[in-house]
Amino acid sequence: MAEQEPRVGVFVCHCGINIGGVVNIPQVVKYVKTLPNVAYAEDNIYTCSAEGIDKIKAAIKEHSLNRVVVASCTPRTHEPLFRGACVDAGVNPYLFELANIREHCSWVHMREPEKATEKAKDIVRMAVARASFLKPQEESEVPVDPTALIIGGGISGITSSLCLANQGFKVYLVEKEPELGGMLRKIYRLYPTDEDASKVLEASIRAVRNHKNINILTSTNIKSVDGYIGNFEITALKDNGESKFKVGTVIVATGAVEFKPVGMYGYDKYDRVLTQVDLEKVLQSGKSDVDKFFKPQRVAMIQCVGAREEKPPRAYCSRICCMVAVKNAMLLKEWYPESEVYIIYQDMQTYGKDYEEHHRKARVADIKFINYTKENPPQVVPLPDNRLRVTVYHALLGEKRELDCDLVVLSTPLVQHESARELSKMLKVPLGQDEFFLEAHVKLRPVDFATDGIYVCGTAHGPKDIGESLSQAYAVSSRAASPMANRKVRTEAITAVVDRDRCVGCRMCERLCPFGAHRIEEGKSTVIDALCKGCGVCAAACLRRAITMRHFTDDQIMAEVKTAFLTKAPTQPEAPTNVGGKIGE
Amino acid sequence: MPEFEPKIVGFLCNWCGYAGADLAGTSRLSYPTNIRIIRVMCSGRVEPAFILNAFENGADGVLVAGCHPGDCHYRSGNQHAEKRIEKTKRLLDLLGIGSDRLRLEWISAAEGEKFASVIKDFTEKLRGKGPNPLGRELEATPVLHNGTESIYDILKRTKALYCQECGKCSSSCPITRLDPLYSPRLAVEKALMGLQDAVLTDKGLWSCLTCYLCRQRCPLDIEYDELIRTCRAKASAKGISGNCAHEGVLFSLSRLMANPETRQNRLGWIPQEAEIAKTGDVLYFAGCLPYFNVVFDDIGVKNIEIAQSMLKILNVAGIKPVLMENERCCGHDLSFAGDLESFEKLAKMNIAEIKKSGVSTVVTTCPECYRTLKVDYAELFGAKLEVLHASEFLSNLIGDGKIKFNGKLAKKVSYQDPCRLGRHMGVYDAPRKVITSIPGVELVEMTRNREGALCCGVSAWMGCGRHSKQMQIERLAEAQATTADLLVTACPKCQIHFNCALCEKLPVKKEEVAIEICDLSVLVARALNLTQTPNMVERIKNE
Amino acid sequence: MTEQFEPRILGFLCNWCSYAGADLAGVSRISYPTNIRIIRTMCSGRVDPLHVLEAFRQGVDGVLVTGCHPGDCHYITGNYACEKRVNFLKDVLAQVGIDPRRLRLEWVSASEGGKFAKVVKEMIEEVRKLGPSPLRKERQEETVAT
Amino acid sequence: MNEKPSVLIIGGGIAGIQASLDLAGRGFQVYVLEETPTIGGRMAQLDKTFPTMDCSICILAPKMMECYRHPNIKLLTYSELKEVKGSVGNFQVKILKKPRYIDETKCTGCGVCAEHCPIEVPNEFDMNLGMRKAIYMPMPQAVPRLMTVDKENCIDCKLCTKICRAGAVDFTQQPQEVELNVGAIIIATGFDQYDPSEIVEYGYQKHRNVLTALEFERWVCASGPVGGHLLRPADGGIPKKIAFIQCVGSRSRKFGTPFCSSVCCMYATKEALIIREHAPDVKVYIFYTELRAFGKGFQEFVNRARDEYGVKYIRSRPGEIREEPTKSLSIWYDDTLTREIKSLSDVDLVVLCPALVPRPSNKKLAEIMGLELDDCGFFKVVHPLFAPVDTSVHGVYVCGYCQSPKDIPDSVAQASAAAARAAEALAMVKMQSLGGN
Repeated sequence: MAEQEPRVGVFVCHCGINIGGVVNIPQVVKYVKTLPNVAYAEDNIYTCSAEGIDKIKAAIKEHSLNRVVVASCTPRTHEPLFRGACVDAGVNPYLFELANIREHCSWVHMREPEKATEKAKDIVRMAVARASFLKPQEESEVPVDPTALIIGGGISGITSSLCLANQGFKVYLVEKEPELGGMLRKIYRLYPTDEDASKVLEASIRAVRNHKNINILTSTNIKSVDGYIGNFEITALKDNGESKFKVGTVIVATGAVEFKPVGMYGYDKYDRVLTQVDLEKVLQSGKSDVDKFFKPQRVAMIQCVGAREEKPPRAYCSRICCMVAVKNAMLLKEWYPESEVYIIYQDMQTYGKDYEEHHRKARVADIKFINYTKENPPQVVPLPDNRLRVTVYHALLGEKRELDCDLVVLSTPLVQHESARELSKMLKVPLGQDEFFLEAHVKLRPVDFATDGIYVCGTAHGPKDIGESLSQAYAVSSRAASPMANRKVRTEAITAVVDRDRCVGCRMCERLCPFGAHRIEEGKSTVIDALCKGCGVCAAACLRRAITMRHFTDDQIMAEVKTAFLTKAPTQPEAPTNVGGKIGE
Repeated sequence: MPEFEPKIVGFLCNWCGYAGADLAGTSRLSYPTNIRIIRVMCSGRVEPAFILNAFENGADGVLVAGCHPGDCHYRSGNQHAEKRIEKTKRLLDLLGIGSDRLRLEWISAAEGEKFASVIKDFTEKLRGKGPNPLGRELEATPVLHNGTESIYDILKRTKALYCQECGKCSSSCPITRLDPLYSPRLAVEKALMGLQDAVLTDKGLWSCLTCYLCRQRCPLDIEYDELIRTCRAKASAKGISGNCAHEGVLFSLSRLMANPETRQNRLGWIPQEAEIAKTGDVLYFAGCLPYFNVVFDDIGVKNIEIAQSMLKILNVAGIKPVLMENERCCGHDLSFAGDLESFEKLAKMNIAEIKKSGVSTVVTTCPECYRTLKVDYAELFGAKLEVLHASEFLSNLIGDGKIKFNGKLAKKVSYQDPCRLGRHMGVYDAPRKVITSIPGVELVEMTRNREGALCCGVSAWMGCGRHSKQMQIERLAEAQATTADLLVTACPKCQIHFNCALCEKLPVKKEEVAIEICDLSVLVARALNLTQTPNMVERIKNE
Repeated sequence: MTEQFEPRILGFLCNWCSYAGADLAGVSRISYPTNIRIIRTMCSGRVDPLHVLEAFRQGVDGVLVTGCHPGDCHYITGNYACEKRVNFLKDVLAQVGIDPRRLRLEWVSASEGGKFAKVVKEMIEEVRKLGPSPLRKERQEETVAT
Repeated sequence: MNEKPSVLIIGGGIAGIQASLDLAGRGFQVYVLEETPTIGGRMAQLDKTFPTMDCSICILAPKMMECYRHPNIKLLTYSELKEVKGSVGNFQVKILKKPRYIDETKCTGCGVCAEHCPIEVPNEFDMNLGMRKAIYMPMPQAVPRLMTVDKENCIDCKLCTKICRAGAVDFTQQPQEVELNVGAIIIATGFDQYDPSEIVEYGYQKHRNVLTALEFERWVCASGPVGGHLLRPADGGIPKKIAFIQCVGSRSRKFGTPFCSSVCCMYATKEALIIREHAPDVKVYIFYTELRAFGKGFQEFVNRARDEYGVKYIRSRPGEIREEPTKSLSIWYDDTLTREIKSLSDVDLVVLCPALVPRPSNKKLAEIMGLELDDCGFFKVVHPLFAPVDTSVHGVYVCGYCQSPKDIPDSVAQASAAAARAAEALAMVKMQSLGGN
């Protein structure tokens, strides 16, 4: 665009007495008028009032201003309001600057009016200097393909497929196994509702199969993922046959697997030592078959086997095992009322309402709970009659108990698939210490990745029960739907720009950027505006000074640096800083 | 029918009485065969409990023979014997067995003759009197599962299955704090692990005060007191029992009262001037005060004053209460000591009597009677009785202006919440209302009061020991620290136990603990100038 | 020095935590000396060594860089990058004969208005002790010269 | 309905905020109903959040602002729900907007009026530990940035009217009824804190050095009543020993509630860390019944607290807290793992972690909308596993703590889930209407 001389309009606000009561506003205005590039200056009681806004608009027209500085309060709350005024008067919003002389001046220097006034002058001068270097910015847009790829055909994947498909989005549901259903296929009954897992599963599988918007790819693996939000190119692999398709968003619902406690409590030595999932399989075969196998007299379930360990990856609590144990214990008790069922635990993780209630029911059903500590885990040794002797120190009772059991069940944690690491590289999204997928923000972005357009749900994100997995499955459906419903994403105006002549493709920026916004193409860095969040870490890091940050350019910041402390008002505008060479070069 | 042959149990001292009996033998002096002889080294060894036991087990008479005054091989044993026999005679009269069925004789080693004649004479007298009315047991059909309930069912019924093993009970229990070997939590957990024997043989089973503090605080409201009561029944069914205080005299008395044949003379305490009625609306259930009065007079507790004060107050309020000629022990202590069978008998007979009297309200001065009549009788035998504790009844009377205090009682007073009245029954305000309504009286609370009050250290006459004493001293010190002149309690047993502690050798300075203990109704009677009790504090000081 | 030397402190504040913290100091009327001037950057990770050095070249007596607490960064890791740079800068400053204590990095969250004020006070006092920046005189002459 | 689909969200806490941003972000018209003068809810009161120790307001405030600025979101703060009619795709809603006695178009939130207001009352936002004026803004980061006149405590001195240069104070304001037409409704009313004073043995409100967890959050928060200095409430002394007690009124069948609040073990751990960061020499004890660290990174967090910060975890629910003459406290407990009966004395501050309970006002909401509450007062869902956010009324969804105990991440996820279900339902309604003609 044609560079026109900056004509800065300055509006100094009294904010009632909040500023005016401390800072000598007229003096500031008088001073401001002496500054270079200032074409107009005035003061208002409340610049943010409807009246104040109108005066700004009027002044822009009247004095053909192309930069606006308001000296009042913090930009964090008021910038949008004043930018609005500029836009209405035909000035690009990024040509507006706020000088914060309230929060950072009048309110904190109430007892020193003179000094505060001096400081206010400096603050406004800095703003004016910066304003002179401001450039108009546009928030560009990237088109989004209203199609989602869902990796993993477990109950989470199935649920979010349905939710998205029902909203009219196309869905590719990719499952590496020949059958949909994932972990739920391995489970007999569900807690706390005591339903038959297979029945529930059938229903939802039928629903996805019959949905016109859902394209199911079983026995299929993802080979590669290229592109970025709105424009991913997927290559899928089905028995050596490749298929390629485009999607706008990617949802990771790959689930988790049960940890196999090899070498623990004789798991791989004695056939009467099972994991909970093994037990589920046994139970699935029905009571009559189990009777043929044996009628348990005494059963011991050991919690936290291979979980809550000293060191990662399995330092975590697997969240669901306690309820699984309670559920299966009660089932066994129901089938074999005469049997004794023990749950040997560290802390019963029966949180919330239903689970606590179930825990209580289990105790009433005479399931026996024995507390052990990490320092003093139970021992399992075989007996001649192929039963097993479980020796455990009941920490709360302070005595050793010996239980001769004909079945020992180990509650082991859910762990990440081996294949996950590969997928995380493919998608450029991180895994945590626990090897589960790591979300953008533990608190407020539980199902997003830092990289836009990619989401995670269910046990791929960490152990959780069905209800929690489905909450997340629906959650990702909402998160992914936004860009797809809009058919586009707005990109930040404040983004990095790479000067390809200076860039040597050292990949420093690519390494630093947590959002994957820098991609190296033909040995040079390119910024994907759709992904850049505008923090400027790369710009500050670039040794060739090839990266500039829009709206926070070196010129703009330097202008502030130089004008922060001046004993007398400068007569010339600040010259652009030469940022050609690197320090020490 | 054949002539009645009385059964006589003879306790003979080794040096005189027994030797005398031998001499009778060597001199071939014949006497009736009715006596069975038990040798003791000294007549001083013979306890009231032995004698009561003999009668419980069907003896028609008991003979105690010792050395002549001054001749005692152990100097003064026979003097103690005399005192005890005296006491026991009074109890026998109350029970309606009759003091003449008990005989104390001085028989020296030289008095074979005398021995023989005493036997003859006693046998004849007893033959004349006829058999001990309480001799024969009557069969009752018990509704209470006396030890038949399974541990699991007990745990279920008392909600102990909900236990979260959180330890709130054990960190509250006053006994556990003194004796970590006992802990409500561990008791429950053993039971949960199905360790039946461990539970029933555990000494701790008998240390519990059933003071309800653990239950009060238990987040799951586990009925620990009930759990203990049932387990004790189960244990005693297995022949296990704890050690009972006072050699079980009080249990014997209760068991004897459980006999339908019993015809007591328990109303002797009623003052001449007092007015009582045969029928009416209000029944005053005095409980075992007349017996306590005998058993504990040696520690200077005049328990009967409680009853007398109450009666006078009622009269002042224009009420002529009904008193039951043959009122029986409510059974509270037996039930908490594991003898549910006798408890059931007592309960049924009391219920019948009360129903018969046709009263609309029953008033008790004892919180244990109160709980038992109001809760247990209702829950276990479906007897819906309108029962009020004295504190409630009095505060109503005061509220209705039926009792007016003229004149002040300038006393600083602290109040001991009895476990049964407070935590068991939730009565905290009534007694306080009564106290504060007395002109001049200032109520100062101890740090642990109401729900958190500390028990007096013994309940159901079980296992009074070191820890009980410690608790009593601790509590008395707490009371003394309030600078109160009086420690008022609404339970005769608190009064007994605190006084008992004060009578023994104190581990601390007297002035730190020596506070006068006074029952609520006695306090009210005093405020109405109806009575005057000797001041405990004085008594101790000049000991 | 006869009259009290008033240090000039330049502050780089990240938009999300520290700038908000400074705002809170204002809202809560927690006063601190006027010696500081504030430059807002989106992230402490934007602060370029060059900016800091330029500030010293301009004759400021101290530079304060503040960002979100570790783990709080709005841009996930910007503050870590910043921390590295500040450490590197301290070495550089030492080499060019500027006391590294004139450069200070602090984590100030949006709820720590009090802390912000405290940090500013401390910094001013510390720099006051250190006396004027050695580059200050030259700079003033420069300005006079132009 | 050919204009853009709209959703009413009841509750302006983090769950409500998340749901509204999700829906507004995809072009829905969203109304956020909040009964207090500001959105932000409970999370705004927290000092930090576990397990990342994020400063709570730092990460929340931008989202609050985003809500406020979003062209598709209308905030109805200081308002209550009066009536709901109709069905999915077309609910008619009546809302009562309580008078702020402030002209929202004029007020700049500068707060000068509050400085001059003569009336001081306890500030609910600070759990009544701090004070506010009768004309006030609940917190510095309040959204919207508007003053509110608390008429109950106002003495009509009209000083604010005189002082306000913007002329924003308006005592003539009346309650006004707002009528909306929305396609779906999302409920996110969050939780209240159980009042543990009935658990007498812990002496809450009797012993001054006993606080509840939420009180403690405000007490140590840098923007709280004592500027984030760690002090003894009784005398402002410097604490050396602080203890937390878990399950106060939760997992209980007598006082409080039968359920587990799910978050206490973790926030206690977090608060313990906050203390150690404030004052590394303070000894911190956490009395727990069962240590529930089941969330992502929680167990690791607890390990860090125990091993690196030396927080002492004791498996016990103490029997009683006694106050010493010095106002220090002693805690009687049974260390269930060693079976020792002990008392921890000279404790300067005890923080009770009370049950977090669904809001009593849920009852009224349920009546208005014909929804079911469970025995504890949580909103019932159709199926806890397979319809975790669907209520019995089609088109009405529930998320956050008011559905069942949960922490912030689970609430946020569930909020997005509710948003998705609402969008899904409205999409299907639309398809049907299209299919119709």
